[in-house]
Amino acid sequence: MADFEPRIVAFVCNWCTYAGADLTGTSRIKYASNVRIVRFPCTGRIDYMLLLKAFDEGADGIIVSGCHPNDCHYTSGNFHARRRWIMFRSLCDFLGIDIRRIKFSWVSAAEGAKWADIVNSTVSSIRELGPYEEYRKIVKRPAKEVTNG
Amino acid sequence: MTDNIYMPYLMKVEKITWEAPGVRTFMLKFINEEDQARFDFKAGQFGEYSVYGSGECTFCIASSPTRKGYIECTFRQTGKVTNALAGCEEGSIIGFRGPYGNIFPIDEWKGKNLLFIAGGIALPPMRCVIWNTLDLRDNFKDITIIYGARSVKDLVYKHELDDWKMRKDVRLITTVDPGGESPDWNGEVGFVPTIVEKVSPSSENTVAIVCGPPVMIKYTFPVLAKLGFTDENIYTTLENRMKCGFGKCGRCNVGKYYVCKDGPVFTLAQLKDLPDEY
Amino acid sequence: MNIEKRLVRKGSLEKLFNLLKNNGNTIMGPLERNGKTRFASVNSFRDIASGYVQTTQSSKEVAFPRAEKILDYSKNAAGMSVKGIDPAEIPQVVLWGVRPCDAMGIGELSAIFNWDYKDKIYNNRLSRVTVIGFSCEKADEYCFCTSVGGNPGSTEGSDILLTRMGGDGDFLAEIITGKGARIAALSPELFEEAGNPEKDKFLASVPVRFEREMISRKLDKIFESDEWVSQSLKCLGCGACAYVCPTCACFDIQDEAHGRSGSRVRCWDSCGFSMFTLHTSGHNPREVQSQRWRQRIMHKFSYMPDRLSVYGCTGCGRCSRACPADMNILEHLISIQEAEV
Amino acid sequence: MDELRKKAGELLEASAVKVIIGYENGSDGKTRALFAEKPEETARLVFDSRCVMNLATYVTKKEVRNKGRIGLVATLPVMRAVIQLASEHQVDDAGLLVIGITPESKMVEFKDLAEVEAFVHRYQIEIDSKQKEMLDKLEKMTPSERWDFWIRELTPCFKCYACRAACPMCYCHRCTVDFNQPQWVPVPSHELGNIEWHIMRAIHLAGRCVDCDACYNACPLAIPLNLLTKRMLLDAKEHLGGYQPSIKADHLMSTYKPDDKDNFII
Repeated sequence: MADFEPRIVAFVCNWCTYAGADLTGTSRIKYASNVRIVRFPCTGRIDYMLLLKAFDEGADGIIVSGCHPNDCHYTSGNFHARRRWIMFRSLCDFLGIDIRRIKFSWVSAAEGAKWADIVNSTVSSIRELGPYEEYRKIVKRPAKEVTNG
Repeated sequence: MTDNIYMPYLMKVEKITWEAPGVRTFMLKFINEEDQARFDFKAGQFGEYSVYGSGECTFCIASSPTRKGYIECTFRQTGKVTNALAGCEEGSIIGFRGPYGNIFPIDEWKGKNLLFIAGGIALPPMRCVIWNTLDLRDNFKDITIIYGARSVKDLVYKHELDDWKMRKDVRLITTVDPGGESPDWNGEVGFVPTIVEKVSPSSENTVAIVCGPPVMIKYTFPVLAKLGFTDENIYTTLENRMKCGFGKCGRCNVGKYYVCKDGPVFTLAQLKDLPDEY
Repeated sequence: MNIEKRLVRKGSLEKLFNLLKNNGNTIMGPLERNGKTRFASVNSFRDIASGYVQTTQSSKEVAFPRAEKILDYSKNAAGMSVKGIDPAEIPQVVLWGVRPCDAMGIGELSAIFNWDYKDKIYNNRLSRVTVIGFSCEKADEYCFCTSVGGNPGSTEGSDILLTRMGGDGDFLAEIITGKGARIAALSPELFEEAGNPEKDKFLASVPVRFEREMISRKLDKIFESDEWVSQSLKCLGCGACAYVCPTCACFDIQDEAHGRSGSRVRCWDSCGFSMFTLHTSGHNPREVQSQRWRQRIMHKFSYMPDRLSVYGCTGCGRCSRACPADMNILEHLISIQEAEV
Repeated sequence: MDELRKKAGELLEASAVKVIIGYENGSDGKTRALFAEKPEETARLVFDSRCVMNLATYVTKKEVRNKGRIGLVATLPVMRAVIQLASEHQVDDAGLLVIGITPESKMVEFKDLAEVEAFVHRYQIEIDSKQKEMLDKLEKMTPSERWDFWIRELTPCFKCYACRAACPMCYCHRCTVDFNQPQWVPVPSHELGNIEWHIMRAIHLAGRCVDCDACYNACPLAIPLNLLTKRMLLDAKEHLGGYQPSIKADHLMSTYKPDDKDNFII
């Protein structure tokens, strides 16, 4: 597993976490380069299907992050998002999807250091978990045979 | 891999022409020269065009079989695949399989007058047969084309319309829906059925070929009947949803017919024999 | 060829199974889960379900899988590479435990895939299938094979047909085709002299409920009838009937992309779905469920006989058993036969 | 039962409704939906423990609605579904009259949907003990075991969408899986397509499911897909305070509380 580099997709809101990640860079804080950031207007826009699509396309881990409660640029987007996360995460767990691979966080525009911590800790925990083979297996399984085998 | 009918020919997008808002014409050339040499089609036939990763969609071959070495298709950007096609550039590679379906019986039309009536994006299926007959011009008597669109900008093949206008051996009448005219528009203004009535072409020794949106077709048929056209002398094409193109997938089944095998070209007489499920 | 009759001892069945298995065949047989049976690859003879009147799913998947790859593509610097399926990858399959109505269904399915263009992918699969049918010892109220040209002991479509002679008895083996003969030749000692047992007395009794030619003639006249609406009001518009049907062949073609490569997949579809005929423009030739229900019946009992000279129904009754709204096709066919025009 | 037939007959006679949707005897000892448009047809109405189909699924169907005002024979789960539909503006008093059947199998008349709502609110949505046992059993498994369980259960699914068709809450003219721009869920019924479809279905029913088991009863392959919605139901209860279908209340998933509790956001 030593040469395994986790692929992490981060779904973040534009106003807090994206700005926070920007600050991480401008503050010259070094952090793992395994993360691909996808910027959204608000966590309220981060559809749960996008998270599944990230796994479909080969992500080993996912970070979802936005403004702290009461800090949403649109007042309540993150509150709505939180409800959905609660339900979605529990459903994933119930299906046996490895929820250790999905990290949810609040990172404000001022928390450049926290962002670096989250990415680093996510990368190291995913590194320990290894590639998400279980999910990849159902994606890659060819549809060529009678599929009811 | 010729024995896998689902396997498309690889085609290169040679040239893209913008016809109208959202409407493009692709000139396609075979990547493999042997495919090119073997390929043959007739006016009225269609094919399945595919963007790998997005899927396939069905439209007619819009170029004439008399023009060798390439095929053309014209499509409006609406669904998943046409949007993906719209993302192609000159040089892109797409898939094509075909030709499928029946043909316009132009051999039977020899010595007759031809009346083409088209609306909007339905000119492309007709363009194929128009050019085919124009390229064999001596075989036919008068050729009249009545073409209408919602507005001036929605008219497709604008350059060819100009060509046809200049030709002495073709009578072209273009029209736009009321309100769709531009200040310098010098064609007709009015819905296609109205204009057909106004132009009042003779039905004597004439076949009419009508393609257009359902509502246009619906109102044009009675006008033609009034002008004395018999159901056997009116042709149209059906545009049912299709997947396979060769009579298996069941999607274009209308009554006992499969539009992909028994069509897309139907006479009005045949159409009247079909349940109203198209 | 003439049908050859042999006797297979009940104890020999497992030997025959193992023999076929060890001969490199994939054996597809009925497996049970949650009280429902479907054909899937069987590893051990003991796993095979028994006691069913008819399996929940038909065996059509063996030649017409619900999702099958028709090509692979990948985009690369040089352009595009597209690869078709390699017939060598298709396994040799023995279809075990098929009822005569399903075996007959193979012929009807083949008629669809072979009228006009002969579908190579389908035929490639089918040519690698050997069908070991089992006659029906029992039937239920949904069964109507005898009304559509079949019967509980029909040999049509099977390569070998086994008929159990009495409750726990041995089997009469009818060796029907060359494929069947090749199986019998693998182990001649398992196929003993049978004499001439009276097969019919071991078969289920399935009364004839209607005459399909009459349905077909009636359908020509009742296209516009209100009957379709009243029959289909309770239809929910799902695809259960089509997906369990041994002869329904409608399909969709879908691309599945992962990055720069992917595949094109042929997968089941159903005329019962509202999306089936929907145009991109929003126009839908069959807009409401009654039209789609009519299409299902017309296709099987009017269009197919007209076009392909076969009917699209084997009387297996699966669609009625599977229907969540209890649309009973037999009842509806009888009421069509009796409809006034 | 006689009372039910009589009432239904009177409603049709008086043209208070144009069609009565109830149950009649069907094939093989089952019951099925009856659409009675003439008073004499109400003699075919039956009601007993076999009547488990959720008839509320029909009230949003175009061809049924075209008949005119509907009289719906409704057990408790059906009434819940009706109230949820009313809160989503799919049915109203002008289009629907409910003829209730209490959990004790007594007929109960309602003047309007508000009365139905009041009746519905007398009962909590409870997951039955056998299903609860199954949920607990799954809960105790490791995630990997659960994954294997679901892959095994969902593999047979051929996506006939009977679960969707039978669900009164799945009334969308065009379901998300039927859209292809973007194509969220793969169309073929392979493992990925199946699991994503069932996740999507469950999530879309979060806070709306009335736990009637129509999806499970409809499944021709008896896949225990109702366990997913049951899990959502328990989650709603545990984390978000639970819900009752209510005509005017905010929906669980379209509202929030600033102090919603979670234990996983860092």
